[in-house]
Amino acid sequence: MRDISEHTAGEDLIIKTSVRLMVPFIQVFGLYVIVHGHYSPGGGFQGGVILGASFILLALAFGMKTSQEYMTIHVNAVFNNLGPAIFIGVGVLCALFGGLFLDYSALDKLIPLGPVEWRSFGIFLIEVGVGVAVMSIMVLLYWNLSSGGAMDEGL
Amino acid sequence: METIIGEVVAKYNYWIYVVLMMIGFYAMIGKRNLIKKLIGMNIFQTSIILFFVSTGVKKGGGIPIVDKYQALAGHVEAASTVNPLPHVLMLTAIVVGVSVTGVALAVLQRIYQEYGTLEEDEILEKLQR
Amino acid sequence: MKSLALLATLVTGALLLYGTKDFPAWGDPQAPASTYLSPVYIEKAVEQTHVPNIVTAVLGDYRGYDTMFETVVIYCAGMAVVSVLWRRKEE
Amino acid sequence: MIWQIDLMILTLVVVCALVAINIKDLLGASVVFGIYSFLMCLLWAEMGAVDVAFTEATVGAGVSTIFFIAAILRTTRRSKD
Repeated sequence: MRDISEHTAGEDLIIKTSVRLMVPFIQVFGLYVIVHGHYSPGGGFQGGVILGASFILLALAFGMKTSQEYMTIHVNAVFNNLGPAIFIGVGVLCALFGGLFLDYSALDKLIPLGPVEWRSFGIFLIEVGVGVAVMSIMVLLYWNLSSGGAMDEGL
Repeated sequence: METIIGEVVAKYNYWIYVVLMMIGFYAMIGKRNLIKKLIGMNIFQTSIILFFVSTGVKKGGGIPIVDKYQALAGHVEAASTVNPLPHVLMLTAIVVGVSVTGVALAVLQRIYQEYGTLEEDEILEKLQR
Repeated sequence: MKSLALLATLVTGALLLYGTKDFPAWGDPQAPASTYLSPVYIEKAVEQTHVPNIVTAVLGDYRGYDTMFETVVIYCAGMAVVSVLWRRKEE
Repeated sequence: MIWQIDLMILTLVVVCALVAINIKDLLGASVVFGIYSFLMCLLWAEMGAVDVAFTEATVGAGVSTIFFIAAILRTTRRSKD
């Protein structure tokens, strides 16, 4: 039983419990939106923003330190660079296998699935790249904006 | 008379987009608070995106997700699906817009640390001293 | 100052309203924007990429350059925010 | 496309835009701007642009509002106009 005086606004039991329940489902939904973007509305941007929003929700409910336990600043920095690197890497790989830049059907020489199937799969690969980039950049923007650049405390 | 009603029914959407753009434009050049200017910029941007998306609308057209097997058999007509090209262009425009908003808010925080206010006239006063 | 801003807004709005006179009717299937390139996308996208969502197909394949540089723009925004707001922790 | 729903949402959008730029409290302005984004998302879903509507619902109404609120809490809430 805690004293009422140490009960601050950021430590509400209902908010903490509901966020703890909601965050895994939000992340699964974000992954679903990324991988199911071929058949329904969705894709890299939307899924990446939903994944980033789950970390922002953790930071809102438990404080910025807790969200940085799940995604540390170094992991975030790696993801920042990994997203555009996946995208450009797929394009360069296409060029290396004899096609044009970002012409995914050239990757058929790597694993023979058929050029049309490779175009579908190449779109999936770059959606993953976009999703990773958008997720980490949104979390980085939130950390910086809400703590004034120190990335240690704040909202 | 009937031509005027036909004109109104055909064009009222465009007129409301122009009204939204005017609201955003007035907030950008008339308001003195910098965050108000930023909200005005977002309204301006949204009205332009709205205009672009509305150029792709076809009356009676479905959403741009087609049935795979019907499309492979060649049964999809262009007139029964809305134009997907403006959607693609505006999808990137929205995400670039939120990046621009983030950078602008970061610059606003630096301005507040430096001058202690977000009002344009007070900042100009402090700059001249 | 405010009246000047209002005047500028009204003049711009009047010009744009005058410009809507030449637009095609709203929702016209024969509008110029809907007849040039997009029928090709709608009819050929599934056949060429096996992706039923045409927006994803155009975004990822036909306009891949656009999306790539858009990702680079987001990356630059993140780096810009870090470099604008960066401050060292006080020891 | 039902023109009654269309006209109603367009009116609400214009009202929300006017309120968002005229309200004195900046926190209130950003929340009203979030409502504006949701109405805009509804308008796009009604036009058949489902991908754009989804993006606006996540980016414009979700993350953008949070950025505004975070920046306002680091700076000031008051505004003179």
